Amino acid sequence: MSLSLFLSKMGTNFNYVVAITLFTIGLYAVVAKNNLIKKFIGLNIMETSCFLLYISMGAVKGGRAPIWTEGMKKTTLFVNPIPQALILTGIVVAVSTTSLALSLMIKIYEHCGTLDAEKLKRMETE
Amino acid sequence: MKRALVFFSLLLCFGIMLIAVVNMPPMGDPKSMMMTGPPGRAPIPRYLSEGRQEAGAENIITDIILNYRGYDTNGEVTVIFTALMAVLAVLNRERKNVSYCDIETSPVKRSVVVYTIVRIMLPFILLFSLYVILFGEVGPGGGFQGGTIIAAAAIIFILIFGYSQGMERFPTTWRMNFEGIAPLTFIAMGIIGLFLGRNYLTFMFPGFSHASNLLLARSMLMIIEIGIGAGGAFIFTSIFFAMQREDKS
Amino acid sequence: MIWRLDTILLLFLVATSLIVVRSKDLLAASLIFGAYSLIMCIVWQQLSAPDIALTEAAVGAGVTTVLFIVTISKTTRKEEE
Amino acid sequence: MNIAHHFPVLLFVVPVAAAATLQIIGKIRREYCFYWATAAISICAFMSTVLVWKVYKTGPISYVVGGWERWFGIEIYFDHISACALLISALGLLIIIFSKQYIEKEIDERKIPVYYTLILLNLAGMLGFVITGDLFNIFVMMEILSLSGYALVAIGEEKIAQLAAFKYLVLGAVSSLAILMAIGFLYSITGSLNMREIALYLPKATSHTPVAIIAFALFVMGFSVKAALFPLHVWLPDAHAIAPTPVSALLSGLVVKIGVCGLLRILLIYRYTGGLIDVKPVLNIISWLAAITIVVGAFFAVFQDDIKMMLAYSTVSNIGYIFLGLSLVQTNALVGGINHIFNHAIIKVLLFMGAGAIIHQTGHRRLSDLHGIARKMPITTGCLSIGIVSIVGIPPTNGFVCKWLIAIGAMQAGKPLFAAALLFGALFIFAYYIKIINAAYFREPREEYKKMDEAPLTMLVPIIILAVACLVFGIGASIPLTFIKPVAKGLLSVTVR
Repeated sequence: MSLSLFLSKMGTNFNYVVAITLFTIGLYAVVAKNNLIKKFIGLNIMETSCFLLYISMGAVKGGRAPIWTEGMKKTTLFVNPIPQALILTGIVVAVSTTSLALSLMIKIYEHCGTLDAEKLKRMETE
Repeated sequence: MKRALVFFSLLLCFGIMLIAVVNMPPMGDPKSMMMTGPPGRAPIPRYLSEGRQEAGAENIITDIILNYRGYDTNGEVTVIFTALMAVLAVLNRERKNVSYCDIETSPVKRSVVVYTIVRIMLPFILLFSLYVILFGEVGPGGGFQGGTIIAAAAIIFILIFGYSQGMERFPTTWRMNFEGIAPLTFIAMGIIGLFLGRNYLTFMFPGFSHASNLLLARSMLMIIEIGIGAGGAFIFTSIFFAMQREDKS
Repeated sequence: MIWRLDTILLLFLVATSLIVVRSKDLLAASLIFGAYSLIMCIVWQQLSAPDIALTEAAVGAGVTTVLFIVTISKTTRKEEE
Repeated sequence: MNIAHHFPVLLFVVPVAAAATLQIIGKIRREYCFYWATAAISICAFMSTVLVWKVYKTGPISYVVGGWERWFGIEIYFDHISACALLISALGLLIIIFSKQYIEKEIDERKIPVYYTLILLNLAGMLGFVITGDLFNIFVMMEILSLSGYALVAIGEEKIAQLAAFKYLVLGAVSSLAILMAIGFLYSITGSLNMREIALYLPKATSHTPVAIIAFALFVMGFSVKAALFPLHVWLPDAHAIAPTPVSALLSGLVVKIGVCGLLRILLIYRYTGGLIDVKPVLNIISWLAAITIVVGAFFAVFQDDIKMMLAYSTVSNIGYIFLGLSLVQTNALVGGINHIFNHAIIKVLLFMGAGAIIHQTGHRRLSDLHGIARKMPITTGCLSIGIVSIVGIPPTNGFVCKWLIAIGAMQAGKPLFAAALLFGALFIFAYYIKIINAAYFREPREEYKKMDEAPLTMLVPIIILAVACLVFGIGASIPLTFIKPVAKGLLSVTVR
């Protein structure tokens, strides 16, 4: 594939490119940051980026939101509703994971007095 | 060394994903495989054209999450219930008469402006959340969103008026009964189909006219929405309580 | 026209996420994360997904941020190096 | 109402309903929680027995939720892989019975209803996972079971348990995201979420081949975190060793296998040897990683003194066997690998329960503190020894069959190096389990064990049942093989390019 074709495809799929950029930024926070809360903010960024990918996947140029109102015909162009329905579930899963992780952090801080991954690792080996 | 390794692996990850997304079908194409699908088996055209008539709600997303793919949503409400139970396994439930709170002992004085504004706003927030729940079938919104807004209102109330007031209004023993209500409503509505000779989570039954069937389906969807809303509200309030008033025994 | 607004919003998303990752103050990071969620919510509204936008506004910008702030108030605000 | 027709969906609904009402039951009386959970899982065990019998007689059962066709709604597809449901509900029942007396000693009294709720939800998630035919539903079920799994690790309140749970959570959440992303990729190129439909349309999406390959890589990565393949196994030893023993048995015996089951589902979509894309390079990498996993897991297990830590590392090693069997693309190896899912679940639950019973009675978990335990707890130690014999793979037990098949498969595939790794792992396993037998039988009992008793009945009964199962499935090895052969045939069937 030639470079110009690659770039033009990146242009049409710009939302997807942004989504994976956010995914990488979030992954950076998860992998490289030491603070556990920061890690989890990074994980939330990753999750929302994944949702952005889904919603962009379902988008249609000039499409309307998939809700029937007065004056709509069968030929009206709608966006794809399935990714939206899936992401509703995804958001719930994300907030559930976050709440569990945060309560674990409260407990860890109570026991260890720090939320720094390096220090915690040292404590664990001692 | 470690930084270089992290940088390199992130770059690799980005590159691989870039190849994937560039090769994906072009965005915004109304004729893509997702939208048109294989003839006769494509879900999207059917959902869009028939959803209102056979699933019972004007909002097609509500149709999908509660009817066509209702089993997924059954799993989803189980996930939030699991989240609450997980939080309670890590932290204990808050205990009555244990004074352990930040705001009541905080040196900052409570501002009259905030107090008054919250008092005026709260009924409207609750009204809005009820609107979101009940009109989830005809407009954007639905049980879970409305439930979250109710929980947010409860959290604001607790933050501004203090925990002892919050505990009085939402006592633990009372909340406990309703936390599992979301999966239970779902299951109760789903089981009805079994007794009438249809599969789980069916809302259309034989022996009724189409109009009455539609009415029945709409009311059942409404009950499920209310159940999910109530369940979500109780669960998030309980998570907030457990995280704030953690009982150190 | 409207697709250009989307582009600006998406670049804004990347910028806010970078600020969140770089910020040393955890409270600031979680508040900016709330802003990030709100921008994400507008992007989704632009992509004709009002249901998801509403959910993200209530959950991502609302409840998640509150939970983060509760955790920070229970633990520590500064990120140690 | 023909209730038997609805069994596939009730398999998920019954435990969820029981879990949602358990808080109220626990408020009435705390002891009722145990009976309520036991009743729910017994019903599940009964239903899955009936379903497995039906599958054996007439082939896969398809149940569409809501009565929509499978491409509009969600399909529950009970096939030969779903026969795991019987394994899950039966072992789950035994684990619940085992935990009755164990858990009351170990955790805070107020957490007991929460504990049973989480166990039920975990089992519900697993049952839902193995029976579903929908790709996104897999993600939802996986979240139910992994969220409850993280919490169950941390239920014990020690500092180290919370750290282990957190490590598990971060890795698990990232892997779930990888799977979510891969599902999105597959959906975007096929336009369907039903797994059978995707398998049908994937070969036609020729213009998007790279997307399909990267989706496969993401799936493999995600599921190998859940199943603890070599570079991603770091969470497993801590989490499995530190959790309360019934939870360790649940996680090590069943939850880890769910990752493997998920991978099997994905392999069924992509097929092994044909179809749109060639997944052989990825499979080759997996088989190398699996060989490393076998050796590394066994190597670390030898140097552990903590009995549960040793069992946890042994799980890592055994996951290596399963992955080796799956990735060799060879009939015997495949049959052996899938058989090992089944057998390792039984053996590992038995071993953890035996270790748990000993820890419950003595209060010690180091091998050096358990000298001469066999004289005081003969039945428990005897059953534990049966488990040890079968995990090493000595003929009359069930561990022998699958290891033999995998080794034969590796030789037939022309890769004797893997067979050597397998043998090496088996030798190490022998070395570390001999340590347990030595400590239990051939040492003088310590003073403090003089007036100690056999484990209580609720612990003893599950252990004995499992020990008998080990022998039965060793002698009658053909019983599970009737289910495994069709799966292997389906995976290896060559579709035309």
